[in-house]
Amino acid sequence: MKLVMAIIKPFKLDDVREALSALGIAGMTVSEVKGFGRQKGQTEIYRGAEYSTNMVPKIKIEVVCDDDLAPRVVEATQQAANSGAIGDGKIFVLDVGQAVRIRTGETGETAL
Amino acid sequence: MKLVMAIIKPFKLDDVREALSALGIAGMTVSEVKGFGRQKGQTEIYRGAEYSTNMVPKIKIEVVCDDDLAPRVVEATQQAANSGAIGDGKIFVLDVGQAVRIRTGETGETAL
Amino acid sequence: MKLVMAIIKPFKLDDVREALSALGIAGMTVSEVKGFGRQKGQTEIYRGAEYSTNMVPKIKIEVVCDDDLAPRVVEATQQAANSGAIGDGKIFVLDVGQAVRIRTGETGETAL
Amino acid sequence: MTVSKKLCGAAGAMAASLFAAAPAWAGPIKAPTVEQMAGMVDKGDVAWMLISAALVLMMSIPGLALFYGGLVRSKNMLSVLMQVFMIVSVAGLVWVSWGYSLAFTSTNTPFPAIVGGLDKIFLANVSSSTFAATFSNNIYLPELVFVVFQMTFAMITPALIVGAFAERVKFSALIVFVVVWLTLIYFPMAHMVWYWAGPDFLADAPTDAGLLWGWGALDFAGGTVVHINAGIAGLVGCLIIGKRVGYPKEPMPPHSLVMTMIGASLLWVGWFGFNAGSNLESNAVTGVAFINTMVATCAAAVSWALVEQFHHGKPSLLGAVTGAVAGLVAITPAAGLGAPMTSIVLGFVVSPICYLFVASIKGKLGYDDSLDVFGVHCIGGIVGAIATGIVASPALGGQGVFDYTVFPAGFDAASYSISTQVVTQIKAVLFTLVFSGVGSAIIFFVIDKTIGLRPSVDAEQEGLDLSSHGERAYNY
Amino acid sequence: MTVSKKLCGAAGAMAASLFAAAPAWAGPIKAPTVEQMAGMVDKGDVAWMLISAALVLMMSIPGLALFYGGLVRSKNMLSVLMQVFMIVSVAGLVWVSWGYSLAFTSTNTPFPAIVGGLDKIFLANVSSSTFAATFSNNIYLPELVFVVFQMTFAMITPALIVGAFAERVKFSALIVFVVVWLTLIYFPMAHMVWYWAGPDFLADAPTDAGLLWGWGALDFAGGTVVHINAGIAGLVGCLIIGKRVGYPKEPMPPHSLVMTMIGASLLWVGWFGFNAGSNLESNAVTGVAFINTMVATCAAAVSWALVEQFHHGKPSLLGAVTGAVAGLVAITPAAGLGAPMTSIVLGFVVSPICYLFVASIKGKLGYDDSLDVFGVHCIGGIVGAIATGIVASPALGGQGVFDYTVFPAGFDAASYSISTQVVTQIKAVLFTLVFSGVGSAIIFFVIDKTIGLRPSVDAEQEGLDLSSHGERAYNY
Amino acid sequence: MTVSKKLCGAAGAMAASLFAAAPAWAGPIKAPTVEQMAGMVDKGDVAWMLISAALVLMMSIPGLALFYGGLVRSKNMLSVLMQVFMIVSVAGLVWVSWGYSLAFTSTNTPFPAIVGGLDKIFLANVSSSTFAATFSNNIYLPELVFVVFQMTFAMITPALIVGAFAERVKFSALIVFVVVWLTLIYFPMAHMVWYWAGPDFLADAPTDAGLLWGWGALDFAGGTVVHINAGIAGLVGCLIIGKRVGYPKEPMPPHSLVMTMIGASLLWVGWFGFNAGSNLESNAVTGVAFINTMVATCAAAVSWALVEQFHHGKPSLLGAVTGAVAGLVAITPAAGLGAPMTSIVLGFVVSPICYLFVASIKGKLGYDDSLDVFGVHCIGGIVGAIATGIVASPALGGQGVFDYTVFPAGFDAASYSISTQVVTQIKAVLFTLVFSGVGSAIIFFVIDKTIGLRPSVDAEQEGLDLSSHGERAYNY
Ligand SMILES: Nc1ncnc2c1ncn2[C@@H]1O[C@H](COP(=O)(O)OP(=O)(O)O)[C@@H](O)[C@H]1O
Ligand SMILES: Nc1ncnc2c1ncn2[C@@H]1O[C@H](COP(=O)(O)OP(=O)(O)O)[C@@H](O)[C@H]1O
Ligand SMILES: Nc1ncnc2c1ncn2[C@@H]1O[C@H](COP(=O)(O)OP(=O)(O)O)[C@@H](O)[C@H]1O
Repeated sequence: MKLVMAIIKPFKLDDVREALSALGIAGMTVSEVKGFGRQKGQTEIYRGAEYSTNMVPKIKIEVVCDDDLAPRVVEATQQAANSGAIGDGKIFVLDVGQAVRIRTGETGETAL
Repeated sequence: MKLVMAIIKPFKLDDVREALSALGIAGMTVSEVKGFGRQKGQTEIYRGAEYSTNMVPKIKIEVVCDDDLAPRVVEATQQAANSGAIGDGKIFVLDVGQAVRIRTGETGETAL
Repeated sequence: MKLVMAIIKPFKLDDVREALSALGIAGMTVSEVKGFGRQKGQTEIYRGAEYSTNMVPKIKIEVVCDDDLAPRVVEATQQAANSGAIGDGKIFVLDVGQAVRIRTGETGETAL
Repeated sequence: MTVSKKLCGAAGAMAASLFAAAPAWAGPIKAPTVEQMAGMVDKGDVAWMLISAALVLMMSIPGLALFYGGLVRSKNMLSVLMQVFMIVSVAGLVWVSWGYSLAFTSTNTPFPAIVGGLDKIFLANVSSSTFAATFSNNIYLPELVFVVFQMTFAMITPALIVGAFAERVKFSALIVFVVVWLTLIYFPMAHMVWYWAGPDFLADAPTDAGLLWGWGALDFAGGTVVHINAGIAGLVGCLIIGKRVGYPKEPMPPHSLVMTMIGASLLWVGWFGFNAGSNLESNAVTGVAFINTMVATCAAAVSWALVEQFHHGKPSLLGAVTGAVAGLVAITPAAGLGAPMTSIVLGFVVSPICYLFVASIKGKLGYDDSLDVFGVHCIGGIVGAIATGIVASPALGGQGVFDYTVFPAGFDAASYSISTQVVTQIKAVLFTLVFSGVGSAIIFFVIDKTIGLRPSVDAEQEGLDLSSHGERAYNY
Repeated sequence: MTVSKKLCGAAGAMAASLFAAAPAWAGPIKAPTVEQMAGMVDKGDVAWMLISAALVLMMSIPGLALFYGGLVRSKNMLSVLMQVFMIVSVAGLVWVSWGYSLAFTSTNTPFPAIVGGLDKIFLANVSSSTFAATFSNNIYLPELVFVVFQMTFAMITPALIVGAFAERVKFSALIVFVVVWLTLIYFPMAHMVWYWAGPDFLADAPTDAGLLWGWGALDFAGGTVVHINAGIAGLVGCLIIGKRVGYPKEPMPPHSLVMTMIGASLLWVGWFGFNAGSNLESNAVTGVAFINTMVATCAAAVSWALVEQFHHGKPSLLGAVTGAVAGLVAITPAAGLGAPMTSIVLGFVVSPICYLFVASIKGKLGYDDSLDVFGVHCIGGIVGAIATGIVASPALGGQGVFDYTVFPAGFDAASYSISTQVVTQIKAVLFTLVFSGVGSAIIFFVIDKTIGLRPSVDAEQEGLDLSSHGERAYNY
Repeated sequence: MTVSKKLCGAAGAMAASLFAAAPAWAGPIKAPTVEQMAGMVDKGDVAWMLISAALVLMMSIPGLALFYGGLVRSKNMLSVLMQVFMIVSVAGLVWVSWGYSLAFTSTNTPFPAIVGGLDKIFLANVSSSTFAATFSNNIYLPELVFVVFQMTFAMITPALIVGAFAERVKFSALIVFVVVWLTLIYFPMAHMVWYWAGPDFLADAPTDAGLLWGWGALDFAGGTVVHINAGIAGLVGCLIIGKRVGYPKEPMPPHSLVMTMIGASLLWVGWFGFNAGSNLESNAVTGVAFINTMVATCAAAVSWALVEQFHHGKPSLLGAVTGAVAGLVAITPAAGLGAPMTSIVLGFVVSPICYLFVASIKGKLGYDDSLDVFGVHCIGGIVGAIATGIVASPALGGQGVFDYTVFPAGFDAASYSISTQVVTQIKAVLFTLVFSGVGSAIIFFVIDKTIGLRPSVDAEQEGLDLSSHGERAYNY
């Protein structure tokens, strides 16, 4: 199994979710993160004190799927999250050794 | 070493922490996430506009442990987090190549 | 490629970021987490009810880099995040199978 | 503020007793001199009017700002707060510069029934030694007290508008709009509805009054001037500016209903200054306006919650506070004119009507009135304005109207006709809708074509807090 | 509100001078007609009472709502805000419908010392031309002003109760409870403690007063009627409803002490309307009530912080604001009767006693009074009620009591006995505890067995915001 | 509060009419007895002063607490709220214990021009039957009303200071500082600026006044005593305590500008109690102070936003609210003395000057005045104090000054000289800077060397909420 971890722009979450559902992905886990990268954040100024952070709000999506589906998950995510602008984000794929559904104790791909 | 990543219901956090402590796990990292899955969230209605999100607040636990302990960590987590209801969550296990304790620079299992 | 995941003290974030930039790391993803470990949190008391949590606010940094850079990323992080006190945190290294830049679709190390 | 004839028996009785206790004059004085007016000021009235002005300011900041701000997404929170805060500030300056003169004088103007002249521009001829009339013969307020009380109305009215196109307006364009709109729409409306010569002077100058005042339209505290006026301007604005990027597909839930609830509560508390303060005195009629405001709001909050309970099984806090605001809006024109029990009926009626607009008609017509300025303020204002014609009737326990064309003004219960009055009220509503609707549309259109009303899509998507103001609301 | 005899020298002096300035009558008039009362209204009093009513509303919303809301978990935030907001709205409607009549009439009722009749149901016979007595001879308020001021007390009292079983009550059942409880418990209590014929009428009708008023129990602003009453009802409720799921094992820290601090501050500010407003006039005694409220609160806040400092080394904000509220509760019955220095002592004493209940006894007895309604309001109210018997003593600088059985009412310093008064106070406290405790228990029990008081465990665990109201407090 | 001579035509006119309506005396009475004073109290004044006191309390809590709290990092939020809340509480107790006596008596003291004696310690000789003078002949307030109004000023002034060294002060040391500072700095300053014998007594005792009052320094509502005084103490404190760990390298953005905006709004609303309340009566001059406060604030908010627009292209909410506060500070000494149009000029001028200090000079000099107490309150106060000498001039529409050395006090337009007055104002400013600056430095120094002013670096880094108070502001 694979863990597909994508860092995307917040307003793309809905599009990605729909794209993944279309692939038959039944679940995913989402968190709010901050990204540093090429895309620079707005300069904030408080009473004249400037903070030029390069910290931008992003959404991290984690999806575990079986190995076959992984490339299509990556592709679908890449297309749905793409706005063509800097800061669109990244997708990383990691290996997952085991998966368990807590409710039933099922393991492996049936747990997803 | 293994990274055991569990997505659980928020009110189960205490139970899981106790179960893992009982196994001798000395540390873990916890974050607030949102889950999409079979469990559907409540429908929210604001001035007549309905939002049927299937986004549910969850807790993500990350524990790194040595390979031998991993199965017992998975098992203990599965039991402690189980409420028998849809949405109890998942456990994923990943391989960890290296671990370092920042304070001392120790590496490997002694770093945990 | 490797995913270097570091759990550090919040006020060390700036130092770590600078250290990694110095290595040529162009991006990273940061999230707010809570840590359980040796370091105990302050006892909170509300109207006489004590909560001795051992939950401490931490920052999780995730950096994906190519395999060669990984040891230097770990080292730089360990040094920058070190305050010598309990609770300084951990660094874990995981294997990454694939990386994609969403904007361009580039894959592998050029995607970083 | 008010109307061709007004008030009730209690006011009469009270005035009588006041004269009794004031041996300096024998009976009411027709057209008193300024020196005489100085002796016709009651410190209790001054205290009440000043605290009322402070309460109405509190309605805008932080009240309205939070009520609106809680409903937007967190990335636009500061932009809403900033818009309200700066509109208040700019409107205050415009008011003393030319607003008060345009609204509350009738000399040296070509159309004295439509708009005032410039005799009091920059508060010329207004000082601590000049006085403003109340609704009672021989009772006066220091004029600056009246100026500042009225100022707070000119502050909140344009601030109400911004809810209609929150999350997508260019800040500089908005401020320009506000200055122009106050000048061309609000000041004339205020003049037409509220300007009159005063009870000691009207008998001798029966035509010295604003147009709608002359029609006999009843508007105790500003249903037309404030709520219908702002509500229709908001609708026009949101149509011209267009929908938010992502609307209605993307979910845009309120980012903090806690702030919205604080805002609604402070609106309720402050509204007593607005409604009961509009009596300009601290007497029994003030008490009437106060209790009517209270119970109409209670009824409307309960009513909205009940509608939600029936419609989808759960009463919501947002519903309850929205209902409360609808009730406050509806009772505004009727506050000092109805009775508590008819005010409750009014409160119960207004919520389902506003709910229909907010939860159904808006969706069907597809306009994006972000915070329901039209659905709550305009519709609620219309319901209230028309109902005022009914609840003011002495036959229903209402306060009826005073006849100011005689001196001293007298209570005139016999002549009250609900149907005649309702027709007058409808006329006033239609006039306001057309005057403000068309006028506002022109102003929005011109600004859109010149400065531009809307920020770029990127700026909107990033959030106005960062893109327009370089700040972030929360850094937890 | 008040008591068989009341007030102080200053009131006398002031009254005298008022008569001097009012040439319309020669001396005080016994049993004035309504027409005469109309001339006995002071605009300063009206202004003060109206703003006091607004302040007491602000205590409830947003004050109390935030004070409580900040202390629950974020998933239940809106449920608390909604409960308070809707209780306020419903209580307002119930008050004008039958509450005022049950509390403040004594005609056509079988038990005139216990509860009023229905002569003023739906505000029949109440209008802008009727008047309510104050505590001074020949000084009156427009009756609707009195009605709305008292209304705000009927709004906040049931809202206080919800803190005891926050996070675990069914919304619909709560609203039913509030309507029944107001009718069967609050209105009779208010009648028994506050109803009397008024200073110009009592000499001729010496028994026309509520039961506890007749005993001579002192309660300046509502220690028994509001705080002990709500506090004991809360305790009974939390016992019948049971503990929160997970209590006390699961940690349930306050989700936003910032909101709690805002709430406590607005309670403090608003409480001046509650306590000083309860004098019904704007005179020197009002000033006494005001400053006593201020300094007792200061002392209690400091005192609670010191207790925490000694007990575990760190004074907390939650402690300081809880102390402030305890001080406000304790000074309530004594506000216009004590002196600043004795009020400070009262403030210093009340905090450690409440702390004991909140931080120790509650844990030992194991009941889950979520927000310490019993520990702060009931216990603080009892301390205040008993202490009132002491601090009111002229020997300690207190204001003593007026003898209203003579006309005009006179100051009666000689007859004051601390021990007698304290016994009377204890009698009143015990009466309230039993009357309200037993009555509330019956009401809770019946509702629990019929509608059911508690939501399902799942709904509770998900949080009442989503499960009962379909909303989420925060979407950052 | 005020000044060697004061007020305007309107006051005269109003006083005259009051006498007319009060047949108990023929003309003004020189040095009335206490019994006579009892007849010289107006209920409208009492109502106004009590609500003003409540408003000033609201400025501190929650106003100032939120304004400051929103600007710190969330880990220090509660510490700021706690500091303000406890300073308010402690100052209230100190005020009635010895503060009022030191500030507002002049008997039994070796330096009657510098500080009062102990004749009213623990409010001895103050009761509901004693009275305090206003600025009008033969108009009095119940003394306790005056005591509690002034108390709220003694509460907010030390609370202002904490912003200068927020996020890094030891709580216990701060409380000790406040008690000592009030005693040695604030009470003498209040005495020197505000104490005088009163209009009915001054003609016979022309030297019975505080030092600066004697100089003829004008300070309507506390520019010197409150703002310059607190501002310079803050600067001295932040220099002695040193910079925050990490300053200026680590970014320390405000954690919730929403709270800051709520705080600023409540400061604005409450400031009417501060400024217009300082007139001690509810008359036309009160209206002047009220409207001047309103428009100066509007102007300063707009002005700051414009400066930001020009300086870096984006007007910020934080800028607008900071400007508003600067405007409120600047108009404070001039509130009842200037005219609306000159107040607007003052508002426009003060913001750029404060901006310069806050956004540029602070950074260059490198001191860490966390929340800009010096840049806004001290600088704004100085601008206002000096400008008062200009705007008070009758030639510019100002209210001029009253001559209280004659009886009854008379208006004295002819003798007003802007240059003389400005020199006097500068003298008063310099005196305050030196007196408070040096005195505060000594107090800070001694406390630092004994108790220690600063928590450990670890405690600071963890955040004062947890390390000093054992609490966490937010648990979402
Ligand atoms: N090496 C990396 N490791 C982890 N996350 C990264 C890395 N590089 C970028 N990211 C994440 O991806 C986001 C987008 O990257 P950025 O360089 O801004 O634009 P782009 O995706 O167009 O190259 C960043 O905000 C960060 O969250
Ligand atoms: N494929 C997946 N990848 C990552 N997270 C998942 C996946 N499927 C489910 N989850 C997480 O597990 C949670 C529970 O899943 P759900 O389908 O609701 O119930 P159950 O665990 O009973 O099957 C989800 O809310 C989500 O956070
Ligand atoms: N086994 C583990 N798995 C995951 N995270 C861990 C583990 N042990 C510790 N951590 C994280 O590292 C942080 C620091 O650990 P702690 O034991 O407090 O101190 P130290 O790093 O000095 O050993 C913890 O707060 C937790 O977030």
